[in-house]
Amino acid sequence: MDTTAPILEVSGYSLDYATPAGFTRALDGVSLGIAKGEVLGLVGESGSGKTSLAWAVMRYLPAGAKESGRISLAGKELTAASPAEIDAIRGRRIGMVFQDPGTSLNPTLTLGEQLAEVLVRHRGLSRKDAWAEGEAMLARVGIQLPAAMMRRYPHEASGGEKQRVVIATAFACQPECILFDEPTTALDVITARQILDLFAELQDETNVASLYISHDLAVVSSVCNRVAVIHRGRIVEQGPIAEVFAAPRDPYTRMLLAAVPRPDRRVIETVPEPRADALLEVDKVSVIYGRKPFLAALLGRVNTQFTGNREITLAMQPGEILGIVGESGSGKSTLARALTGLHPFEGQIRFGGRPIHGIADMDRAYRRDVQIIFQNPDSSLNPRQRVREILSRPLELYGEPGRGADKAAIAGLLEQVRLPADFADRFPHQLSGGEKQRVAIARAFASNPRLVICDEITSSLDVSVQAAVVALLVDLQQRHGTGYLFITHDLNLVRQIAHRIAVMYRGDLVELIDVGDLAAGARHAYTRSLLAAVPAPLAA
Amino acid sequence: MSPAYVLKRIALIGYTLFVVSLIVFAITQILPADAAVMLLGENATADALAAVRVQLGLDAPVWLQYGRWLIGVLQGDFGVSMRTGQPVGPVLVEALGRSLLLALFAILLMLCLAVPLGIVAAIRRGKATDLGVSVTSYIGVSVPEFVSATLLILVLADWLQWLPATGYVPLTEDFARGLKHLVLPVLTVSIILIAHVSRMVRSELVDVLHTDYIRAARLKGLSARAVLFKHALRNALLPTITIVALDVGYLLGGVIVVEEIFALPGIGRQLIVAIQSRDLPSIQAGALIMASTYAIANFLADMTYAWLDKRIQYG
Amino acid sequence: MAELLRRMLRSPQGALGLLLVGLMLVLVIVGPWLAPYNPETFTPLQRYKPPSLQFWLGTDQYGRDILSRLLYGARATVLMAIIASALGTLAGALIGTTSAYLGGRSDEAIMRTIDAVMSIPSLLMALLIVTLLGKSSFNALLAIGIAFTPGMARVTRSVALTVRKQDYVSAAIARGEKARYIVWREMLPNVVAPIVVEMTIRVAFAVMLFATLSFLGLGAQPPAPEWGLMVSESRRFMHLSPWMILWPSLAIATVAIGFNLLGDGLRDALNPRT
Amino acid sequence: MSNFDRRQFLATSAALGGLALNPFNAYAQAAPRRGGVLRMSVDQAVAKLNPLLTRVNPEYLVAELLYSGLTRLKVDMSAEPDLAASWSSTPDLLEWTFVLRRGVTFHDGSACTAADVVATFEAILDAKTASPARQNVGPIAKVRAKDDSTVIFTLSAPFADLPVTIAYTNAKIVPAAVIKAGLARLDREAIGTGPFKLVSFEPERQVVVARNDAYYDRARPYLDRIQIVVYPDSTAEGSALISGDTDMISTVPPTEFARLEKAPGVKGLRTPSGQFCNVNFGCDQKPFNDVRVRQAVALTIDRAAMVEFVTEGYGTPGNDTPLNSAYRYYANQALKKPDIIKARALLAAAGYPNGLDATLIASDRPRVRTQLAVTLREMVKPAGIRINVETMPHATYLDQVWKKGSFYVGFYNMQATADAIFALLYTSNAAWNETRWNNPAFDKFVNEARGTVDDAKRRALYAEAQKLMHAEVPSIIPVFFDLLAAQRDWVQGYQLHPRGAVFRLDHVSLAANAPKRA
Repeated sequence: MDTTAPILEVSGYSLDYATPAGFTRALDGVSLGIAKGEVLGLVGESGSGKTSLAWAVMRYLPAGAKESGRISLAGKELTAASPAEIDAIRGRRIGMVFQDPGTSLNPTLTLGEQLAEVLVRHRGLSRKDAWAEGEAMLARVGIQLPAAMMRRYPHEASGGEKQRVVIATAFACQPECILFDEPTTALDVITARQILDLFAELQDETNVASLYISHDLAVVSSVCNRVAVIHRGRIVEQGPIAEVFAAPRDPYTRMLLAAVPRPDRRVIETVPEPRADALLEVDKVSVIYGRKPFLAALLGRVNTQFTGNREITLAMQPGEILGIVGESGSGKSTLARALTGLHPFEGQIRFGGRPIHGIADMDRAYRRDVQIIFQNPDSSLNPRQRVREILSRPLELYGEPGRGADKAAIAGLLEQVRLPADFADRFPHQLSGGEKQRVAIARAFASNPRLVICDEITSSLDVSVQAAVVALLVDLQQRHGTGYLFITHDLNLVRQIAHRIAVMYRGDLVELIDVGDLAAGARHAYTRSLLAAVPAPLAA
Repeated sequence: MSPAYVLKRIALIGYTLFVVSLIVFAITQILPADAAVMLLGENATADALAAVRVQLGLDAPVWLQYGRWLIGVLQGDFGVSMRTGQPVGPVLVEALGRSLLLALFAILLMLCLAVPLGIVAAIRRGKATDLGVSVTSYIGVSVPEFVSATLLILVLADWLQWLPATGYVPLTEDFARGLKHLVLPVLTVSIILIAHVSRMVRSELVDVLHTDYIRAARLKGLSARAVLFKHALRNALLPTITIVALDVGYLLGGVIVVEEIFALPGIGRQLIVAIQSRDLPSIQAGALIMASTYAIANFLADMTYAWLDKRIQYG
Repeated sequence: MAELLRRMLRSPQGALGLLLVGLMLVLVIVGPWLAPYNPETFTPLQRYKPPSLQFWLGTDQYGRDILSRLLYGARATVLMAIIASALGTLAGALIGTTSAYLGGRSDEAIMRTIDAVMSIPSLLMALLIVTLLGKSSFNALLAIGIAFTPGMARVTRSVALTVRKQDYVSAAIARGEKARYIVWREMLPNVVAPIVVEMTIRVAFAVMLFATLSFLGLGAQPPAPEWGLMVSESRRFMHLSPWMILWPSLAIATVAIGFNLLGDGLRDALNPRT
Repeated sequence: MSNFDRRQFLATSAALGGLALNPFNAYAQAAPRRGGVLRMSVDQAVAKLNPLLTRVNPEYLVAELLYSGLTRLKVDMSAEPDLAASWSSTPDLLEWTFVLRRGVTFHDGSACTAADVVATFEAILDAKTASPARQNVGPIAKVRAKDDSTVIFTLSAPFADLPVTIAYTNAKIVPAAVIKAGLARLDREAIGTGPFKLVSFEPERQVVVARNDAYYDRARPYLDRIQIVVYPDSTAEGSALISGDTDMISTVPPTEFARLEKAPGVKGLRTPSGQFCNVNFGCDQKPFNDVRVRQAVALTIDRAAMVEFVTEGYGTPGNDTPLNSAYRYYANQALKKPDIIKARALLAAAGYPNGLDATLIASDRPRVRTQLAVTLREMVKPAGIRINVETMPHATYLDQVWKKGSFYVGFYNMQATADAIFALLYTSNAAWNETRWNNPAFDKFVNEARGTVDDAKRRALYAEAQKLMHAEVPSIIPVFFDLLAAQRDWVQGYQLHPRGAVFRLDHVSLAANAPKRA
């Protein structure tokens, strides 16, 4: 890899945002450089300032931002550049690919329009030529029928297609440098993989200098040459991937690396002893969304129904952790909702032997024994209730009477999830994401359930926090012998924690497999493509 | 937008009018005034009254009266005014025409002023211009029509003598005079609209300017004007369509007052007179016509919206 | 609450709105005690007086002190408007939440009907109701309340629906909570805020509606010191003494502005995005 | 006109018949200019076109333009010939003979003969027609045509005022054919003998009439057209006149008058009149069945102040009788002065030592009713009478309160004769017996008077009647209104008629400087 003068060079750059409370430091003495054809991974957790750096490079800073240091593009000092110059540089010499193609594309303009306009603006093409060029670009980024795609509106394209269009736009003017801001985070595993491959291709082909921002060390390790780890606005460590990941010098880096889920590092040793009487048996459970056809017809609607789950059948032993993986819309959460009586279902559930044919059959005992934890604690904790009330409810309902008021009991619950007792008086918005999720967990365990359904409970958390929460879950499982239905899209994570894995695809349960056998090679095609898509776990 | 959707919306209009007709008829049934007395006046003798009641079918049970009335309405026959003895339908339709003319001018004026104001306020957000616009709009929405109308008359008609105070002249009769007579009413009704809509446009645009795709457009190096006019406005103005339609309801309300003050013989004035003189058929027909106007306005708005907004699949 | 207040005071609208509305409420409470004269006594020799030291805002056609009438009228006007809006809000909230809770076809039916009712302009609705009930401030109050109901029902429903979708409600259901608890403890607290905002803004509208009804002779009746009535009465004396119409008009506008500002201020304060 | 006997009376009327050709005109001036379009504004819609059913002044105005009566009222409230060229009566005043003009035709070209007159009066007297004229044209028992041009009225009681009462606003002659076919036809079109023909009729907006070239008077009318435009808002109406948009305002509220007078090129018109507001007591219901209570209320009123408050000074104090100086047989009595002590005493005597509460109902049109009510409310306070004013729409008022209520405000135009107003409101058999006072003595005076020709005797009888009302207060009549109107100075020959319901626009002409209108 040639190490000529870097295309993008940031040196001693600091940035402060103006807030009502005064200035807060976002970036602190950041220095890095990216050479032609090089991919620098910028790794950090939320709030670390990685995106701020991107905005700084793009010269897209809020009014009242205070900065010092230098940012130069091929020797051109950007911090000093005039607005006109910046306009000429943006999109022409520096491209950017955004996190969520769903929101970064204008819903009322055709994809072609949004691609062509850049060409018109920066390469002075006529609309007609721009359009033709655009089609070529789309073909290049691997879109079948580019002509048709040009004419589509964002809502008519899939997430992957949209992201391809965004990438095409970024590369459209052959910029010297492109910033990628978590370009695959909003996508499904397999789509993400394809985007990453596309990225790699284009990268080799154009030799552009890329800054690849991500929280996912696995991804970074797979696409970048060098990595910079950013923490609280500071670059704590920087160097070639191999070196940094193999022998991290900074404690934070070490912590991060340790936190990354790795299938080879099982966090759960116990194996549930196979017993005759299963804890939970799901028998041909189907969930149908949408209104009844006849009314739909009445209202002149085409049949709006679709199937969320199609005849799912599986069984769980007491104390077992059953992982459920699948991309969004595969029906993971639907199953969870059916099992907790949040959505009517067809078929039969047997819990501890007791048959349950519908929500009506979910009696107090069942409610007590089956608890659910949701993905996003911000919405699963009532913002207008204090932690105390949130935790006291299950106690009221399922503990012996009057325990809801019992301070000690609540303190106990908090202690169980390693939160200080005085959190009882706080409101959710006074807690961090991880703390909120812990409260949610505490609430779930308040009724000593036998089965807890974890619906993507770590996906909104940072790696380090996720690790801690997982550890906590495992610990609780040891203590109470609770069974988990662990729903996630993170294959690595689930391979770490689950005993068996159920793979779902478009509402079907395509495969139910023992974790051990997974490495040996899955049988179902989809499972295999899923496994293939997951970025290779970090080398130890 | 599928034809099924259109049909559904039309069906809804039907339902709307049905409900309205029920409400209106119910209200007029309980009004504290004897229709027959209204018709004959204070000198009517008992037997005369009785005769009229039979003639009007007021002796029949209410539901039957409703049925008859509804059938009549469906055939375009709104009955005969109890004040003038004239058939209600044609009179009101003509009146509606005048009101719609007023409303049309008001909406045009509103669009010409409100949208630019809103845009300026939004892009100059927090600056003096923004403040100015929002202050004026706050005042605008907070002054009842009858007050603004009075002040306008006082200043423009009495002191400056630029415009005729009130009165209505059909454009067909004398175009120039007709227009002059329309200025003050149009101004009065549009004030609140302008104020309201400009605020809406502003806040919508401000929201849009905060979206990712606008940021993306900026970071693609597009010129500020391209970002504003090509990317932002389109999305900001879409919701305004619906708002304008909803304002039509308010407009119709305002029209009542304005027509009363400016002696503009539109539907609103007809209604006031009808209400004051307990002219039941006119009240019923008037209210029904107003409601349908509103319903249709919203229908059209929805259609336009569905047509313009590519995102929503109307099926 | 204190937090909310702080946020309100941060935005100019919020601050000004609070100030104006606060002032109005003070007048509503202590107005009558501040009034220098009896708002009803005629003074034959003091008619149509312009503002002076004796009569700060001048006198009206019967030689009544306008300031005193405004002060007494604050109650008739502001309080009425607030109560009317509250009434409409309450009824609307009830219908809205019920509709949202029932969901499905009953929800559809209710909402279609609400839409239908909404297609009658609120002023017309109020007019009809007042003519039906007979004209008086109280009936005007009822009328406005009723006229507001459908709109509020719509708002409440949409808010309730979004709340209904929140996971903490799902959690409560999964926990096997009773419907009562879910509606009252989990949903309501979160529904209230946006509805309060809507209501505040409606108060401004109510003040104007009241004035308009009185202007059309269907609201408060003489000799009540209701502001709208004062305006409509003084229109006829506009040329004898402009003051008579100026003051009550100003008062109405001020209240309306106050509540509009307060409403927007509240909205911003309650909205995390800003 | 003291010592007035019948011979003289007949002579006068005959003479008047002759006079009719050169118009009665206030400012004797050169021959009025012909042509032009007059735009006159009125404050209420012209809802009813049928002359037999008209009820409000704008409607009377239109009816008067389109139709003729047998006689019409001059500004001095005496009768002048209209369709009738002359008239006479038998000594006992029981039979009246009217001789019609010849060659008068209706707007549809058909001749207007005695048959039409008879048919019209029969229609008027028919209860089913429900014409206000029924109770106001006098005690007519029978109408018959002696020949094509002679109509004979047979009365049920001696009646001296027939030529005047027969000029009643609703007593307009319509074609017999139309009556036969059904009067409904007159709701939309006008077939009269009046000086103008109907061009267009839009109740809420305007009525346009054009000169009737076949009018019996070759000289009049002078105007080509008259546009009667409706202005519901008086302020706006005033502004329209000032801006020259209109030429005349039929009725100006006191509050506008001062401003209009000041305006350049505008002339304010004012005439004292018998138009009044009365506060009616239900003399058959508690508490007002007790005369002392009624007197007490009457004693609280400062009538001079009332004139100020209610009429802005454009009026005269009333004395609780419907007659004032504008009436021929007005009997001057000491004006009642406020006397709170006495009032309280009377109340106490009547059994209300600590005053009483009453609800005073006032309809919202015209506004002055409410004004009066509110003013009264303040004036009675010191006497411990607590009035709660309740206003309601006119329609509701007519339906629920009028002639039934126990305490409400009425409003009346001046009538042509003392008898007319008494018989309209206060006799036991009054058309609109608002007070149910039903005082035999009063009835006797009035009935006797109407059959008396001797002016002095008659005057005496009416004086008695007025004394009685003054004492017993069946209704309080605190103020009489001056009639107010306004016109541009290019309008000539218009004289404000105290009757309020009579306009005589056929005498009006436009000066050369009047704006040309289409």
